[in-house]
Amino acid sequence: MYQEIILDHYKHPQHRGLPDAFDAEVHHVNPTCGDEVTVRVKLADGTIADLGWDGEGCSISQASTSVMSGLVIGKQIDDAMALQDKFLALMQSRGNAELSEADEDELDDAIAFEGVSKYPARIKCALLGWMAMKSAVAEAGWGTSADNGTAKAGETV
Amino acid sequence: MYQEIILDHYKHPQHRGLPDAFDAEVHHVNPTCGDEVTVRVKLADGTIADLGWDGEGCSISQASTSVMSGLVIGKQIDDAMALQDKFLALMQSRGNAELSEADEDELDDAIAFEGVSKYPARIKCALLGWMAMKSAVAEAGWGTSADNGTAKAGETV
Amino acid sequence: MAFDVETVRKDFPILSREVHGVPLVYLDSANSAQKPQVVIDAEADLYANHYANVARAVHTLGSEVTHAYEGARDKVAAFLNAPSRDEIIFTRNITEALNLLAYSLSNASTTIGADRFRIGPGDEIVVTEMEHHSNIVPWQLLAQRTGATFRWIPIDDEGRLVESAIDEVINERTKVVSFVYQSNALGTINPVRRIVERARAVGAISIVDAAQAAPHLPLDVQDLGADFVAFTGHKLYGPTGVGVLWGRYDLLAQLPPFLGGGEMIETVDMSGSTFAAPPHRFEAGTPMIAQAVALGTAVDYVTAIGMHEIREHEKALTAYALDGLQSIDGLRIIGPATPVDRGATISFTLPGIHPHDVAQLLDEEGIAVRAGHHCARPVCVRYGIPATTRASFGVYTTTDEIDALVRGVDKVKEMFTR
Amino acid sequence: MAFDVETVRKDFPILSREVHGVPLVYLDSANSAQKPQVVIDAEADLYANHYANVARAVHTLGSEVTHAYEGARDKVAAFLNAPSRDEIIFTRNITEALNLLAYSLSNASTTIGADRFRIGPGDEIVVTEMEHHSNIVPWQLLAQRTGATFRWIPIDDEGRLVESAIDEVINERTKVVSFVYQSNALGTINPVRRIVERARAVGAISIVDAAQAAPHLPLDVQDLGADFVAFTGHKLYGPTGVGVLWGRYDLLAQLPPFLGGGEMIETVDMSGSTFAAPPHRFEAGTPMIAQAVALGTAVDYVTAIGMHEIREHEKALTAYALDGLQSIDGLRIIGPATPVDRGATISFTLPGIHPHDVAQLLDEEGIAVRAGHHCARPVCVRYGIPATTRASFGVYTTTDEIDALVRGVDKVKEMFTR
Ligand SMILES: Cc1ncc(COP(=O)(O)O)c(C=O)c1O
Ligand SMILES: Cc1ncc(COP(=O)(O)O)c(C=O)c1O
Repeated sequence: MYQEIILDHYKHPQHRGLPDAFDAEVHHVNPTCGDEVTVRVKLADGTIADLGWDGEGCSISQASTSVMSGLVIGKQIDDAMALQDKFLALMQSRGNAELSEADEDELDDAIAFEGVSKYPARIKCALLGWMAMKSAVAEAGWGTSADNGTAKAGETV
Repeated sequence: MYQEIILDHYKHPQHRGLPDAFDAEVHHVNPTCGDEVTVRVKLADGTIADLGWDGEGCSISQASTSVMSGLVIGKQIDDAMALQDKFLALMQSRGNAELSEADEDELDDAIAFEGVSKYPARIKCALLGWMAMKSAVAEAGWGTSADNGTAKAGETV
Repeated sequence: MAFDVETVRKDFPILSREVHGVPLVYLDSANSAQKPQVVIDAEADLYANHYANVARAVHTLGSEVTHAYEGARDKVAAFLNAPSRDEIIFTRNITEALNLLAYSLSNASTTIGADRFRIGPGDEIVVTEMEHHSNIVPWQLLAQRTGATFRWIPIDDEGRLVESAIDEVINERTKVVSFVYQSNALGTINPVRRIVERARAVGAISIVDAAQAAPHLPLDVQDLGADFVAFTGHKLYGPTGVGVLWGRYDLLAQLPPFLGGGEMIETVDMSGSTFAAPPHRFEAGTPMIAQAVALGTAVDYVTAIGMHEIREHEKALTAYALDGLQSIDGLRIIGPATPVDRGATISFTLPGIHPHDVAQLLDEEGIAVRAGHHCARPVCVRYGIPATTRASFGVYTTTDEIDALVRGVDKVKEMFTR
Repeated sequence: MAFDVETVRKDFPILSREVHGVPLVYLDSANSAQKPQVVIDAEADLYANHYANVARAVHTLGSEVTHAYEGARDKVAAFLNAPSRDEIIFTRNITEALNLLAYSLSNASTTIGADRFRIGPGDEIVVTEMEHHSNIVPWQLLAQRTGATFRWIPIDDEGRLVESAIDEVINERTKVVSFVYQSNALGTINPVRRIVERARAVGAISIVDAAQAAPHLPLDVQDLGADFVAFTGHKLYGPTGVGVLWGRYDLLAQLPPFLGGGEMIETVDMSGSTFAAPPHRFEAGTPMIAQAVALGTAVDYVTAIGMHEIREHEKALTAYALDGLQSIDGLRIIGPATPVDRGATISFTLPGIHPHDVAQLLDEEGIAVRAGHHCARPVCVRYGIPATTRASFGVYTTTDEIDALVRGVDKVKEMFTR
């Protein structure tokens, strides 16, 4: 599972750093392993106009956040949320995801995390940045505020 | 285990009835099955001069009380207590008592209860009358009053 | 699948045993059920091939065992038709499940934000007169801890709840109603929906003791409508050491924790701790891993046979046994004497013969029944008897075995009257 | 018997497993130990040949299973050198054992005659900074229920209790002192007698968490002198779902009950109930029968090898592993760095590499270690680290496996620095 992609993103994280202009900032912690991530987002015209992050933790959480940023910046918010759902489903697949080719294309580097889904203790690591992104978008005023992005699914794998 | 002896004592109990002259009366109940026995004793010259009882319950508890009365009436108290100890040991033997011939002679009809010792739930039934006798003797002022004859051993088989 | 009891019996290794030189006739399933080989193998296989601790590990064995354990939760959720797997809490047995609720409720008194569960003087806790001790004592102790009043719905001569008392005993002061679905002492099947509705109408929490229902009746928690439903694994052909508490998620989410320790926390600090979401909040420490997994296998086993098929099989046995036993002169059924709204558990007495003697003499014939108050002493008190003899049936019980029982009881009578 | 690790390994079926195509190297025994075949067979044999419910039954199977269950109690009593078998209480795990005490103590507030156990505002409950969550949270919750103050003995840089703090933190206000014998996070072995004596001197109850001691050190409750000692079965090569609480009989006899239900009662009446003598008072409901029996087998198993032999074997492994690991540049041992007064559990960190990554990469080599805070988060907080990687050894661990670990850690370092 430690594919080059993950180690590569870990060593060379994308969009790391907190932009000065932002609509919302959230800070998420995975209490079981101490992984932390802070995410700032800026929304514009129904898209995620900008996103930057800072964090600390294992290669999975940091690399996953890096991959996520690359994928969602510039996307329509609805599309980003749909992608988040896909990634969540991938993480809950216990290593048996059945992905269409379109899914694979869309998930891109995030496919590298499929193997993580076999390790219950690490699914939360992989989801950390994605959940923070979802929360930040909600915080910034998108969609129903009821969906506050707590890592419900990750909590109960 | 339902030897003739037990059924016989059950159908024709000995010393059943409560004598008017007595030094102590005790009432013991086995809460798990509702067996009850009341025992009255009269002591004289270091012996159990008289003992009578009344009771209700299964054949084991009633027959055992009947056998007990026949054995202890007229005995030196010390000897009766020693016999009580032997019977207790027999009941804790889980069907593997190693009795000397002298023991067998002394226990007499009480030997019939050896098979009961294999059935944890019934050991208390077999001990009920004996424990009541021991209590009654203590109540009547014999020996240390600390030993109040609660069925400790029977409680924890 | 057509139900065939002889095929079923082959799944249970112990049924080929002899007792006192005669084949075992096991009629004590309400006390604890025997185990099919698949359940025995499930535990053994886990230990021999996939064992580690759950949840915490990041290695392969830890992943395998966690999926097995959480997979069992999925199976139980499906078995109960629970809306969510997160509503399934593994406990040691149903006794612990009921105590968990009783303690979480009293913990509400000292937990911030748990006001809706607080119980105190003036409040009432309701059970019925036919409860198992495990559904009496936890509530008596809760009443003692909180100053609330402990009350109960009485039973009538036939072993049914006194219908007219339900609405009186459950009233505006009632905070908790905990009652048995099928009585282990009487066989009575209670009107669950009727009682749950009354509890809901007065704003009380409703709890169903399904220990004797789970092995015998199709269970659907959404259909029952109660707030909590619990059962115990060893009576459902599962291993000892595991039970289940199901609860509505919105209630579980607000309920204060019971046991504190590993796995039930969110974060621990010497200055204070926060707690995980359900179900983990209520599963402190290393769980009964292998036992939960094997309970999942037991659930698969009965589901494959079909709970409706089991119910029909046992209904027929019950009618047959009631007929057979009532043909014995003087024998008195304690509980409903007809097969209506009753399960495959039959208590009876014989005049002048103590149930202990009946059971022990039946044992000499290889027949295992239970004698005593069946941990429901108030039932015996109600009928003025010290104990009953109880025969109870399961998926593997045959009419031949019931014939053996009837013959055996006849013989006991003879010995005592000779 | 001469100790031979290769002979021992043959007893554990899982050790012949492969993971990712390489032989399993299981170095996570402090999390949960693997099971020898005899333990697996003990449960299976009980179910296949002698199963029924305990205590209540008067039939042959009931008698056989009750003797097996109570026989396990005798074995555990002998294992701990307990003065009486009635001092052995079977619980689900050590977490439940510690919660049992915490709840029985708060129940003393509403139980007549239990004054000596009452705890309230102004009283203090003491643990240490190196406790497992299971020995922290129950006491935090007890403090919350009673208004007492929760305190702890701090640890120093080497992972040992601050000796000078012991007499200050344990003082006349202290009612309970509960502490770990061997730390699961640090490997530290604490001075049990020293702390017990201080607790006794101030009139506090002393409780020893022997979860990590029972599998590794000869345990003698009379020698330790504490009031209560608890351990958990699954770490002692026994099944999941069973633990043990030992307590001095005179204390158990006065302690109010915890869980209410079947088997723990003397008599139940709707108007109130009375309770059985220990140990049954504390064993509500159908116990983990097969698991207790198999724990008895596990106790036989380690006793036959010899707890002293196990201790010597593991001491040698620990010295070997400390040397090997410390040869890795930058590796930091969290806990005592020398083999003195420490057990076969070694936590460490590597600069710039998260323990989760270390553990996962080791898993690729078939090596199972644990990464995280090991349910002792305050220890990580104390050393300012998010987590550690932990290797822990057992009766079946070899020096070859430790070599594999050291090689594996080296490789991980390389991958991350490349
Ligand atoms: C020192 C210590 N105490 C308590 C526990 C809790 O054990 P269990 O989860 O079996 O209750 C553990 C193990 O996890 C431990 O290492
Ligand atoms: C109706 C009922 N409730 C509760 C229990 C208690 O079950 P357990 O002992 O498994 O906790 C039983 C069985 O003994 C029962 O029949």
